[in-house]
Amino acid sequence: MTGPVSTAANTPPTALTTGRETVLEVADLGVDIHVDRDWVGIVDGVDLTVRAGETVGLVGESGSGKTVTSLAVMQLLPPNSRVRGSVRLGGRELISLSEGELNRIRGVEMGMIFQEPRRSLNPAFTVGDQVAESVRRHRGADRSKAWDRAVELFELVGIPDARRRASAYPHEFSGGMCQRVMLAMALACEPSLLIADEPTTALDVTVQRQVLSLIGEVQQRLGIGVLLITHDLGVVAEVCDRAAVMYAGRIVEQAPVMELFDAPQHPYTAGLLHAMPDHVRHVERMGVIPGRVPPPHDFPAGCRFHPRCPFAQEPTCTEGEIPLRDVTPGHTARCARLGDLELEDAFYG
Amino acid sequence: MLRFVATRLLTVVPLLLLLTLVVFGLVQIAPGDPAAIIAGPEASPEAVEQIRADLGLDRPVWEQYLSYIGNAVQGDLGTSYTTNEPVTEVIGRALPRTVTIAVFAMLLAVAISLPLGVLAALRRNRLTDRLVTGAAVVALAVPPFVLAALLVNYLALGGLQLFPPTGYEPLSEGFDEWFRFAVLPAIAIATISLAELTRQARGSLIDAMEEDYVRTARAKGLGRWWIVGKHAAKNAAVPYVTVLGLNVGRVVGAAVIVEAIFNIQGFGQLGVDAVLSRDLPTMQGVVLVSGVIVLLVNLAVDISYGYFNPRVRAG
Amino acid sequence: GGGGSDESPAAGAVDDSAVLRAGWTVGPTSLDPHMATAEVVWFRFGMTSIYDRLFTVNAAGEVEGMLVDSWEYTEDGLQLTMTLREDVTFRDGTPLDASAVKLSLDRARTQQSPVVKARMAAVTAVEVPAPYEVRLTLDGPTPAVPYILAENSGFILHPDLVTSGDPATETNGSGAYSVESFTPGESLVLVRDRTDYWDPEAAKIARIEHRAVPDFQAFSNALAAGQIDIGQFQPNNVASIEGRRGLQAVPVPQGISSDLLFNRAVAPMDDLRVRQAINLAIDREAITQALYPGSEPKYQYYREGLQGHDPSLGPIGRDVERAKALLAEAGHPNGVDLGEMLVSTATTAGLLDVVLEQLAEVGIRADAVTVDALQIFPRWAEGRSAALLQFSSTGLEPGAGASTSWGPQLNPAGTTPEFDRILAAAADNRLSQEERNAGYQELNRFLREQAWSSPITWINYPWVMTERLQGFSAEMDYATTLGPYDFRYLSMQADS
Amino acid sequence: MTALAPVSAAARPRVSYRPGRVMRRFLADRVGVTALVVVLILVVIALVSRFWTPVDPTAQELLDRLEGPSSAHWLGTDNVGRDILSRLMRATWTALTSCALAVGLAVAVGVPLGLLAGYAEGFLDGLLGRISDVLMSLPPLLFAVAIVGALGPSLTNAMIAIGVLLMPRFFRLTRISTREVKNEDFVEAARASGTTTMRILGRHVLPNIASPLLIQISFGAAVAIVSESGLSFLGLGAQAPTASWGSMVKEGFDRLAENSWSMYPPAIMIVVTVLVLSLLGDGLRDAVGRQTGGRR
Amino acid sequence: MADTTSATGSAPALTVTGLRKSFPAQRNLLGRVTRTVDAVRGVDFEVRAGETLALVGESGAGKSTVGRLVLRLIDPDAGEVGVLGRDITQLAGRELRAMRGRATMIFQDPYKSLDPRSQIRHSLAEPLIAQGRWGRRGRVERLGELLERVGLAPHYLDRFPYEMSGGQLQRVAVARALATDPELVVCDEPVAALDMSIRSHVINLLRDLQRERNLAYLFVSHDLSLVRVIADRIAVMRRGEIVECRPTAELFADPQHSYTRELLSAIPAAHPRNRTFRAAPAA
Ligand SMILES: Nc1ncnc2c1ncn2[C@@H]1O[C@H](COP(=O)(O)OP(=O)(O)OP(=O)(O)O)[C@@H](O)[C@H]1O
Ligand SMILES: Nc1ncnc2c1ncn2[C@@H]1O[C@H](COP(=O)(O)OP(=O)(O)OP(=O)(O)O)[C@@H](O)[C@H]1O
Ligand SMILES: [Mg+2]
Ligand SMILES: [Mg+2]
Ligand code: NI
Repeated sequence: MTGPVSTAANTPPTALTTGRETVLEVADLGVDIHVDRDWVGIVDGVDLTVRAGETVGLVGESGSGKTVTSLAVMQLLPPNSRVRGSVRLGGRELISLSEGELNRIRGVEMGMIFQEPRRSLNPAFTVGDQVAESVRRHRGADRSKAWDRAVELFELVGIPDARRRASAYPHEFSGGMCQRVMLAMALACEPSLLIADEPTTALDVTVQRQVLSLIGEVQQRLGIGVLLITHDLGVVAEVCDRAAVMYAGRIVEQAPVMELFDAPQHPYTAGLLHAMPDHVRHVERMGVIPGRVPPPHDFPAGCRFHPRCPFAQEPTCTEGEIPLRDVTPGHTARCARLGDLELEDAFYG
Repeated sequence: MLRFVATRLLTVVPLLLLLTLVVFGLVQIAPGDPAAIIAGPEASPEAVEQIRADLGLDRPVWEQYLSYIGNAVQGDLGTSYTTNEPVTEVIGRALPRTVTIAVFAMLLAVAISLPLGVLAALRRNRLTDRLVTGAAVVALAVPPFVLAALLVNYLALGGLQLFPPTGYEPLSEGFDEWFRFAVLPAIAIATISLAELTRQARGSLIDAMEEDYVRTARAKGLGRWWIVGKHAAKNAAVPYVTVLGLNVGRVVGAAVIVEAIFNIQGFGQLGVDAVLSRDLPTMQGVVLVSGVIVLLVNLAVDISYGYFNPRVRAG
Repeated sequence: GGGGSDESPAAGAVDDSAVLRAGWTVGPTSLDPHMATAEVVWFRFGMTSIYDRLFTVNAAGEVEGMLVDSWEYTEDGLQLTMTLREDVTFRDGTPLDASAVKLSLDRARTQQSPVVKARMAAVTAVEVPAPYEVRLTLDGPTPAVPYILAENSGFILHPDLVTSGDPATETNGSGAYSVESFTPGESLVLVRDRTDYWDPEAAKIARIEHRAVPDFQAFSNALAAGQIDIGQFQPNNVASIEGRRGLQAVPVPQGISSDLLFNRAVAPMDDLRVRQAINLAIDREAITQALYPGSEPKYQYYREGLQGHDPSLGPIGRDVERAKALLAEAGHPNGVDLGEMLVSTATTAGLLDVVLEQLAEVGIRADAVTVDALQIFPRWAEGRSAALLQFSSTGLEPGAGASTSWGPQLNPAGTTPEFDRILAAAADNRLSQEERNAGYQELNRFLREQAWSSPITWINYPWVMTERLQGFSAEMDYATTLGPYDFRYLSMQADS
Repeated sequence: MTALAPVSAAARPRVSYRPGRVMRRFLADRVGVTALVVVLILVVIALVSRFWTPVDPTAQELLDRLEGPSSAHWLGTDNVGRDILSRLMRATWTALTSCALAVGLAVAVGVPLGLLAGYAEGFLDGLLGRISDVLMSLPPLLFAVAIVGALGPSLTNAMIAIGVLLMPRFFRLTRISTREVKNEDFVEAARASGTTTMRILGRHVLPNIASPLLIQISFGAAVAIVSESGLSFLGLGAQAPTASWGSMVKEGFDRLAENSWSMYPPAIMIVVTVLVLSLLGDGLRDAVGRQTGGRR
Repeated sequence: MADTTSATGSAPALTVTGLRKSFPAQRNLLGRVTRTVDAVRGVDFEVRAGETLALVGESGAGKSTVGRLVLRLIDPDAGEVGVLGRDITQLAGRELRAMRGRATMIFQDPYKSLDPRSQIRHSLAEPLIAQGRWGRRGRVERLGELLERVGLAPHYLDRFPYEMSGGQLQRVAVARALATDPELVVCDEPVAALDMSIRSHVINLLRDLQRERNLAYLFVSHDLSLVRVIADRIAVMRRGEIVECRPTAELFADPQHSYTRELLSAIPAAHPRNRTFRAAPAA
């Protein structure tokens, strides 16, 4: 096993975040899903950009629409759904493409890894086969070439004894190893964008560290953009360059990580940060956000967070559309009372 | 894999033993004196006694059981009370008829259910799907004997007379001849299995298509047919093959009635006759052999899991 | 002499190479005529074409010699001397002589067997006084022995087969046919393989295939589809098949009837009035018309035209009131439960329903228990059931028939001294035909008075066959007693 | 901070346990509701036939046998001149009661044994499991024929045979479901708070296996109807004069050439009954959601 | 090498010595066990009244197994478990049941640990019925009080689990665990299945209750940052053994065992400034 060494730790990140071309540009993305004879808006008005070499975090509680957003980017939503807005990958609009055209993009220009690596691998085929398959389909390589490439990829993602392990089945692998396989698969055709949907949620902390470091390493080496979905602000703090906070199907705040952690502008972001266990601050009590995330058919009007927000005011927060406003360049937030709130200590009941 | 097959083979042994016990027990609960049956209606009590002794029926039950098993292992299932032939011979005569028809029926069921099921799964909730699943549900409700009666009435008698209404010709008489006789019984026997397999093919394919790994495959940019044919199919095969195995028993069961209607002196008919005439050794033999066949088929199914699903190979 | 009739429906050129396919509901399970479990099954399933018998029975129910040229009883009726034909040989030229006959008869009467041994019980010794003369010693002056020797007991096997062969799987007889293939319980294929058969009138068909078709509907389907050439039909279904694809139907009044037999040993059947009430409850005319069209209601124990029939015995009409009165008199004013009524699986479809309903209308209830045809007699003999709904055959000779019909197998209650006396007086070979007839008539009246059973219908079986078949009629040997089962004189018309 | 457990586990809807929603979803399923209505109609027909039929179902008009439909006999008469419609109604009673008894027997034996085996595991579980494997490996109808052959043909024995035939289904289902429920946290929680085994079985295990059981009962009933009619067709089930669909089909089939009509009404009844029972099962299954234990 | 002494001087609520448990991992054809997993291999520790001992370690280390052994939901192969002064491994029947009123458990996933078919009322009443110490009327009253104590309105008693959020349910689970006034509560990852905004509610509740009733917690968790906040002492488990057991501050300041160090270094930072895996971004 490769240790959790982070070789890229010394590379100045600024060079990566700026100046590189935009890989993914999501604008005003909306997703409705048909449930019980009704269209329910799950996600709407989502804007996101990912540049080459950059890691963008998408963070939010369960049910906030992170997975749906990522699937919309991949155009992998279930058939009972419809998408609005625009998803441009390397400048090319994906929304209008046919399935055949998408198949030439998925796995080639963008790859994705999922939360439960074991379930996401086909139990009936060897891991090598599943990686080589991608290569064969997209690169037209013959069987043995593709296999060699798979082994090479396994070495890249740090699977020891790669040639032998390539002919093992997923159930013979641990969760962390499976996630490495998934990563190898996603990287098989050297995509420019990698979407990782809670890639480490099911893994042990030590393994999580390895996988996250690995993603970072590969990203540096290949210069790809990463959209990292997580519910864990710790992960965001560790590996992301920028992060977007999602609540009830909308992005409520988006900022470079430093700024997000130092000066959150939206009460929800602040609440989440306060709810992170902190051994210094939380000697007595931990910060809490009252209430719970509403289900999509129950999204309130106005600010969707207002029923839980200690600062909510009528009618400022309860009516109309609240736009995403700029705080500083690159930092936006969707709060009606943006700027006039003292967020520190608001969540210690 | 070899080890896997070997362990699977071994698990069948206790099942076989239990099977013989069930079969033997079945005969023990049967009232009536086998010796009197063999002796015939007009025999004297001494004659009956003599026969009882000859058959060893005066020995304790467990002794009879042990010798039954001992003989069965050597391929001796006793002697038919009615024809005085070795039961193995009687079964050997009847079995091929049923087996050829049953195999035909299963092939029919598989050959039709696979494309239909796949089609329905891929056109889920659309017209094709509704037609296929609707037809399957209805077909599932038609008992083989009703279907057989209809087939006889409309295709064999009536104006059409396409196929002979009764009888059987072995394959050795030529495929055409065999086919003419086998086709109607095979359809009657196959239909329920066909319907169930269609539903299963559809259901397991749909299930497989909803698995996470299919999403992964789509994320890799693989084409729909590739995903269906490779990723979903191999996983969907497990429940399908399971149901296929379970249907072997059903097909043999259906043969019981269908053979009576078509007057095929097959395995089912043999069983019914043996039961009706209290030909206990034959009855035992029929139940035993059919049980063994089904067990072996299920064993094959089990072993096939090893191919379709590498996880089970680990044991 | 042969009983073959030439009054065939259509006469034409005979096809000497014809194949005849016959269907039966049951097939025998071995080829050994002596080991028959049901005589008629073996008899009709080709056995008559393979072996010859000592006697035969014509349509009038009279015994005639077949291998036997002439026969006579001694004065005391205790010995029967038979003189054989001298022109009969087996296939290998071995003459069918008295020693061969003795060998077969001794086997038949001594070998442990389901039926035949018991049937031969009257014969206590077989001697060969001359090369073509056989003398049987009898245990009483019974007239039945020639009749018995007209059935399975009288089949003569090749001496080699008796001494060193296995008659269950091999055959060797003096008939014109030998076995091409045999599958127990299923089929028997016979081929004519000798031209020197002693009766030149016989064996006009080259090949006979017998097949068992147990399911009734399958049977009629097979006939309708031309898969078999001849078969005995159920009376109430013949209308459907007649006239189809060159089929003809020939009704044959066989000596077979549907009867409801009683077990007089158990209550309430031990009461004459209950038995009479049952007799009065049954509507024989309606049953016959509905389920056995073309047949005759059965009111007495011997059929018109055969020995023992008594024209003075009139019909038994249905009389619900009297039946109820009788029941009340017997102490069952609210009706009576008979208990178990056994029914054979071979009983005509619907008969049971009708009988139960008609009994129910006078207040008689019974639990029907269906039992396989092969097991029903042992079950009945156990004596626990009250009644038995079954086919019964009169038998070739009234005396022999009576002792079987009312013997322990079919009559668990046993006989009475009165019955034995009447039977013994009638069944005596020293009497003349007329004297015996009068005796059997008395037996007939006794049974009806005592209501030992409830006769229902004499079945006139329609035989359905291809129009090409010739020589089949109600006047064939055995036709009116056992059934037209001796196929030796049938022939097929050549295709025109 | 990290949380290794998948967060979405809490968000994933567990549809199978929402009683109110199950009912609502079932009622929204038009096919399932129709099937239920037809089943109820059949039950009503069966009950009514105990007291009233258009004509006495046993009354015979021997000379008017095998008639086609007429105003006196809407579905004609059978082989011995009985009213087919009335017999069909009476046969509905026969079918439903024998089906209920067979399924009842199977449930009464299979479920307790399944609970026992599932909860106890170990040797008993292995033995019972193997026995059920063997019973399942016997071709169903042939096995039923053998049991009836051993016991003697009668409707009761046919029901016993079918009950024995169905037993392994209920046994297996209960065993697997019990196993699954047994390992659920809420059962462990109940044990942790000192709840007795009997109470756990009664309050937690049974209610939680109720819906798969109900579904299986529906399918089992369909199997019972098919088997009963098959056995009656062979003459091994209902005995005269009891009216049974299977024997009525057989009677009709035997008279095919004379009267090709009388076979159809009972055949249609069988098909419809089996159809609605399996549709009902399908409907229930869909309403309850994907079930554990239903698939191997 | 595990340090089993506790910091505070109060009486031990739980003393575990030499605890062992292995599970069958593979059986042969005859059902005989051919391979076993040693889930717990000789574990000793103690938890004092009012104290929280956290059990941390990687998945499969045996943490939950220890929790279940402690309450004797499974039988240990060897070792002693002193719960409130009695060896629970020696108890049976009535005594064991009574003990289960005094030492209770909270499970990870409230959706799974509450019977989905029972109303909250029934789930909550279950331990009371099992202990049989409260009459029918007393029970009804007590249920309301319990809910109130965990911050839920009494009308929730008539709800089904699916009608409630995970956080609410976990509070119900806490109420159930406290229903019989226990002295020891085993918490098996009680907040791991909860969303971060809810998690702190439950943690706060647990801490309040502990202070109120001087409860002893055996707190099983993966989450080291959380454990750092709430535990008095931490026992690090690895492959069935406790490799290190020390007061929280000490352990974080000066981890002795290499595995502990590995574990600590894998905790993601709470702020991007303190990154350890990757270079910090520009402010
Ligand atoms: N196929 C679907 N049909 C109906 N609703 C759906 C579907 N997929 C997602 N949803 C709903 O959309 C909302 C957002 O779901 P999504 O999976 O994107 O959340 P998430 O942020 O990824 O949460 P988690 O952290 O649990 O993964 C949820 O309320 C979910 O119930
Ligand atoms: N009932 C059981 N049967 C067989 N093996 C078991 C059983 N329970 C636990 N194990 C095994 O014992 C070991 C320890 O399991 P345990 O659940 O205690 O770990 P854990 O530390 O709680 O892990 P996690 O963090 O994943 O909950 C594991 O290898 C597990 O597979
Ligand atoms: Mg998600
Ligand atoms: Mg655990
Ligand atoms: Ni707000």
